Amino acid sequence: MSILVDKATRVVVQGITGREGSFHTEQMIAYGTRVVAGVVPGKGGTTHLDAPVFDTVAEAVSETGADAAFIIVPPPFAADAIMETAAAGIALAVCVTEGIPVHDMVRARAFVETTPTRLIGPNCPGVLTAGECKIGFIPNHVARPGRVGIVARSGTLTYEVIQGLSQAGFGQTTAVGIGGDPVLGLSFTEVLRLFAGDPATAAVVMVGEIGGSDEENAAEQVLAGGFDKPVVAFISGRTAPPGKRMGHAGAIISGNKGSAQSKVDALTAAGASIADTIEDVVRLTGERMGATAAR
Amino acid sequence: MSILVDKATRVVVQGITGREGSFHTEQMIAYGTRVVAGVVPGKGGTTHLDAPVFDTVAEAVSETGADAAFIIVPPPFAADAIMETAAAGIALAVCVTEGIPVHDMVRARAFVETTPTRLIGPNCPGVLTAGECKIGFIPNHVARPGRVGIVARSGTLTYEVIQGLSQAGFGQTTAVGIGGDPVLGLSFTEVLRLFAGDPATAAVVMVGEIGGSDEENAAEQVLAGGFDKPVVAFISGRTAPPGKRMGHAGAIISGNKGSAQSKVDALTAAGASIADTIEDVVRLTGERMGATAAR
Amino acid sequence: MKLLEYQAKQQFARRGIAIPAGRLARSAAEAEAAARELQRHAGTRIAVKAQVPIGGRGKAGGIAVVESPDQARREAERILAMDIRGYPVRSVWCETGLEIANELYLGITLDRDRRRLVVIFSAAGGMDIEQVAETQPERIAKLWPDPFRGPQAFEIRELAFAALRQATAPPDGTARVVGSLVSLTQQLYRTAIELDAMTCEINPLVLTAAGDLVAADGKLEVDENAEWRHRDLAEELARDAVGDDGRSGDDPFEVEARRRGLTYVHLDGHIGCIGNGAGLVMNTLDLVKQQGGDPADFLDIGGGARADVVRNALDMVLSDPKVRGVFINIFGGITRGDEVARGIIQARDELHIDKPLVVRMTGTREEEGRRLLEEAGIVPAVSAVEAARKIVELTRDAGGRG
Amino acid sequence: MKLLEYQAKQQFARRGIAIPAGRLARSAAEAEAAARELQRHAGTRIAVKAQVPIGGRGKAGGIAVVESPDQARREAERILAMDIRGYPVRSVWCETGLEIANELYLGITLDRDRRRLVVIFSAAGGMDIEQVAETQPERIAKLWPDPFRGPQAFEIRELAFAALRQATAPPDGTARVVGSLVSLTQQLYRTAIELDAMTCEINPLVLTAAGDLVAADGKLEVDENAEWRHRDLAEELARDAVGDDGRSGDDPFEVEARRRGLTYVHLDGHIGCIGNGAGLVMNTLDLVKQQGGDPADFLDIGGGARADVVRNALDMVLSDPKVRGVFINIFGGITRGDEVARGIIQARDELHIDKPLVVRMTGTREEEGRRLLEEAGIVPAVSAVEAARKIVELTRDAGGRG
Repeated sequence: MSILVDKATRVVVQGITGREGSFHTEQMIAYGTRVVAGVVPGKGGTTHLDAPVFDTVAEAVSETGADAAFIIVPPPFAADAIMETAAAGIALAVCVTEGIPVHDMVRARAFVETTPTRLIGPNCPGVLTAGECKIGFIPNHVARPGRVGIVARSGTLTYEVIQGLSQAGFGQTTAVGIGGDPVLGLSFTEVLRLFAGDPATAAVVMVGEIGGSDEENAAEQVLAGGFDKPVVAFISGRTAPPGKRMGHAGAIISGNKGSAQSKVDALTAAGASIADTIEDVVRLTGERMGATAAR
Repeated sequence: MSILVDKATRVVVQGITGREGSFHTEQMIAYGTRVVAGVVPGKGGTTHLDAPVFDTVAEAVSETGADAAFIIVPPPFAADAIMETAAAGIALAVCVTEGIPVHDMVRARAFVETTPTRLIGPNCPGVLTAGECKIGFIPNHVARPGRVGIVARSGTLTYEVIQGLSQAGFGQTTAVGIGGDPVLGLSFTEVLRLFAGDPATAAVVMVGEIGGSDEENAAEQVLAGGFDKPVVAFISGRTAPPGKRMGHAGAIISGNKGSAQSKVDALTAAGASIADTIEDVVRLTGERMGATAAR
Repeated sequence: MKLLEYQAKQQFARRGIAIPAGRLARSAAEAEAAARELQRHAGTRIAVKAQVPIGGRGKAGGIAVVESPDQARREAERILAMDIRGYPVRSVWCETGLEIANELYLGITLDRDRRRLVVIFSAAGGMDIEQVAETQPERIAKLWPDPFRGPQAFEIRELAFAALRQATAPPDGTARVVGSLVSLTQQLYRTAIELDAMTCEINPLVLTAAGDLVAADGKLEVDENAEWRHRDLAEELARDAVGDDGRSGDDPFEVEARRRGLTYVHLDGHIGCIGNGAGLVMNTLDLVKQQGGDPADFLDIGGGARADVVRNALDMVLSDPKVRGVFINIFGGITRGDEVARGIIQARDELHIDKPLVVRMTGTREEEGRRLLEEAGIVPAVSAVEAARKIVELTRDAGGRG
Repeated sequence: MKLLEYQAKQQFARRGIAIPAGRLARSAAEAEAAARELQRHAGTRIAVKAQVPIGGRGKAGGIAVVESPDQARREAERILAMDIRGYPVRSVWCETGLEIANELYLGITLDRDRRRLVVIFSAAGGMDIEQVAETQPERIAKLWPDPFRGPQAFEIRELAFAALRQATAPPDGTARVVGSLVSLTQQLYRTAIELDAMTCEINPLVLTAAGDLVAADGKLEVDENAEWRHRDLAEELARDAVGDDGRSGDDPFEVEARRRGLTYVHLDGHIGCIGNGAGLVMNTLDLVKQQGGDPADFLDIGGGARADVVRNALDMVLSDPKVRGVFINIFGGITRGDEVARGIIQARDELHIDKPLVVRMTGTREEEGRRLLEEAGIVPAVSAVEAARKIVELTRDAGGRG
């Protein structure tokens, strides 16, 4: 078992013929992901990396039964690609594009909410179920199958945590990089709920960072409410310089939320163990799982 | 029994202090309608026609339990008033305003569709359940309780039909003037479905007119599909001069629909009796109901 | 408000839509000068096009393609002397010709059934688009954008690819055409929204040999209910048309009625018809015809009309010298009987009306209204059918039929 | 892009929002002339306001209210010599004073939790608004408009009535104020949408004695991800600021980094830190501190960086003379190890770098990357902790700790 993706997931890649799109699609195929179609407007009817290319996602879905999308298109076109995916009835959209304007994402996210589509990202490393399927950038050789679920904001720290756990012998179920943008699809809250319902996942590592209050919300709404798996949390940016602020609106909205301390406090109160380093994450995961159960 | 409104309906009037709003609210109260509140932004806290006046519909609902709205505000503000009503959770909104820009109504109607609110109008005479409740302009003394349901586009023809039926001894359950604007709330289709489910209604008179294809749709989608009450239909404008047209878009969309003949044909095929005059309406209603059952 | 082609194109151009270079000419001499000026810059053929607010001018001979300023003058002279389906041609639009690769169609209008705007696109543009719609509906692609979101780029791409797949000869460089269509459609949609357009159409939408999309024609009609939002446009149109209101071809009675703010359609008969509510007035016309009379007009005083509107309406109807008598049919709802009665009495007295007036009055405040009429010596009719019979009788007596 | 007050106000005014009449002055003499000009038209007192892209200038003494041009000159001289929280004052905005009846607050910003813009309104505007938000949250009304619909008039009325009911002294003529707020809020929202604003704020929003709403201050920050949509605005700002990029007070290293298109924050330490991904770089800083070192910067080369970006980054970090060595921490995902390695080698050779470089490299194409580094004589570290320890050691040796 796992969450979000597995061996059966059928992936359509938006932007498959681009330099990055092409490279990472190859990596995904090498990992075992079933890439069934590509979408590039105007290149319908061609083939790329053995996958048929279509002009629209709707066609790709009706012709190939794709149920997940890897969206790797430039920022000016990314929000539209997300909406197209949702409108086409795709179950899971993973958008890795960095630099999408916030207002575009506010609209795209509102659009996605009117559909059953789950969105991961944007500006995220994507999702990987160890040994089964990956959509995104998580390096192919760091993960190994096991019982730890991972949900992280930062891409590179996701990799660090996976690598650290794997090297210490703690394999993973699914790793989800939700991304660090201000407006995202799935949040900690939603991914933790999915892990709660996944019998294969025995423990969860959460990698948060300063800003926003997703970590606090997840602690209060999910972890504090009978989440029965051990959680190890790492908050990055504790020594980061405070941003220079202008205007009052931000302060009126966020108050004191968003600081590293606020997140650590909320997570501690909800029963999570707080790690100070990646090494700590590995050590605490071992302690909380019990050495035998985990490996 | 009846549809849409009855003795228990609690009405809030938007625009209660205006000249027209005030006059017709008095008429409604005289008819027996329970007017429980008024809404005029900036006049919250005052009283008009013995009803408390609020700044917003939301307050009127929470303070008085209003479940229907009479909207009689000038065209530039009407679409907004309709949306406010729907957002406040009112079950039935009746908007009588004439001259609302079509684009405003396209948006307001789309907004209403996201809520459970039913909208009648705009540019309509409103709704009346004989002897119980009226919201709108239907003259107080023309209706009498009975078993005929009426649904009409034209306001004044609605009155003609009610008066004709009443004078011939055929009372009514509910009369609904859906209005003649291109973009409306309830259509013939929806009102006929309501009449189908109302045991008190034994026959229905439909008053259509040229333009659009609501009449055709109702004939095909409701009447032809096992509607088990007699229907008498009158289509006005059969001798009206054709409008001068410009551009192809309209023709591409509507094709041949919308003419009086198209409507008469569709209704005839669906089993309705077609009346050529108001006198005909009365005569055919009598024939179809059977003299005894009706009165 | 129906805009003329050149006015519609100016609105398009203001929102980034490409149009051919052009000049308006109100005389043959102006057309010659315009052609000379346009050829100086572009050196192409020139189209001389009648400016009338109605379709079908091409088939009627209202468009000429010329090679020289001299020919432009001669064709403009011919076209400016034309009357196209009732509209005298007052001006011609001279514009540079295009190197046409394909003629497409792009239009936006209201779809009453869906209660939304619909965007219509076809690769089979040009004069036969209506026939294509009827016989090959698969070649017409449609999109009903969410009214708040408007058409999204991906929706337009779906529309465009769907239509282009049905093209008999798909244009070269589909990807580029689709990309241009995305911006063009959003610009046209913005035009429609900003101007409260009931119809907003480019036909033909020309794909040039160079691969650009250019609006070779333009139709734009503004919702009359929204004219208060477009006073500046109305003023601009009036200014542009140099003293002409841009509706040059209209019936003079209808022009006058619009000036008075009345909903009036001029007809051929002898009996003036006034009522409150379009349905009732249509029925009034039907009743007059059933009784053997011929209506002179359709005049709807609308809902809630007050005395001065009624006076205005009577004055308007009687300005047509063919009218022998007037049938006023009032079923009060929002309209109140007493108000209407006051208007009728006032009009009769002040305008010294001596032609027969038949007034049918019922509904809200009918008693008060009838009493006023009776006191003033006007006998109100009881039923509409009776009233129709009476006015037909009275006007037949007054001057014999047709 | 953070706009200065006067630039924000120009954007407001362009969309119909009322602002006080004003002039920009870059010297005391210009301020005197501006005050004379403004008093000629209005005859009121004049506010002389420091133009800095940061809040709190009023409390810092950056605003003066003057009675005469002479006084304006003296105050401008004083203010133009100030440095407000690190921002030297380069210009003052002189504007006519308002007859203030009430000070309100209206702002729009992103609410991350709701993933929407939020419109914030309060009758308790002015400098203490943050304190009001904390201690009397009921006096702050909020609205989260649907992103496609935007704020509807009725929603703004609900917001306004809710806030005004909480006002200690509700303004006179509530109905008129609410009516004005509806248009003002829609104009401000349009400003926010059209300019991709992360923050768009009027505080105080002055209700004048005459009953008008006027934007007495303005803050506007444009999303950096959307700058490509606002090239014209960026150009206008540059033009307006006469050779100054409007971010006058910024750290010169940060200005240079922005010019180079790098995500860079300048810090006080000695160890240059470069990584791919904000989380990883933050963690890199944490690791350096845990090992007893002091980071000189935060530099994120982002996802998918190619060799030239890495070279650019190294050059940037080393331009700070305090830097004694650089820690490059790469965990390849979208970023590829071989690309980064090529960039490092190229930079070392071309820039003749002789300070210590510690490179931690793992992830996508790590083997290819490590091989390249080894071949070039750079030994990559295995773990991030080890690498941090090593750079701290090497830089301590290089010059002793600060």
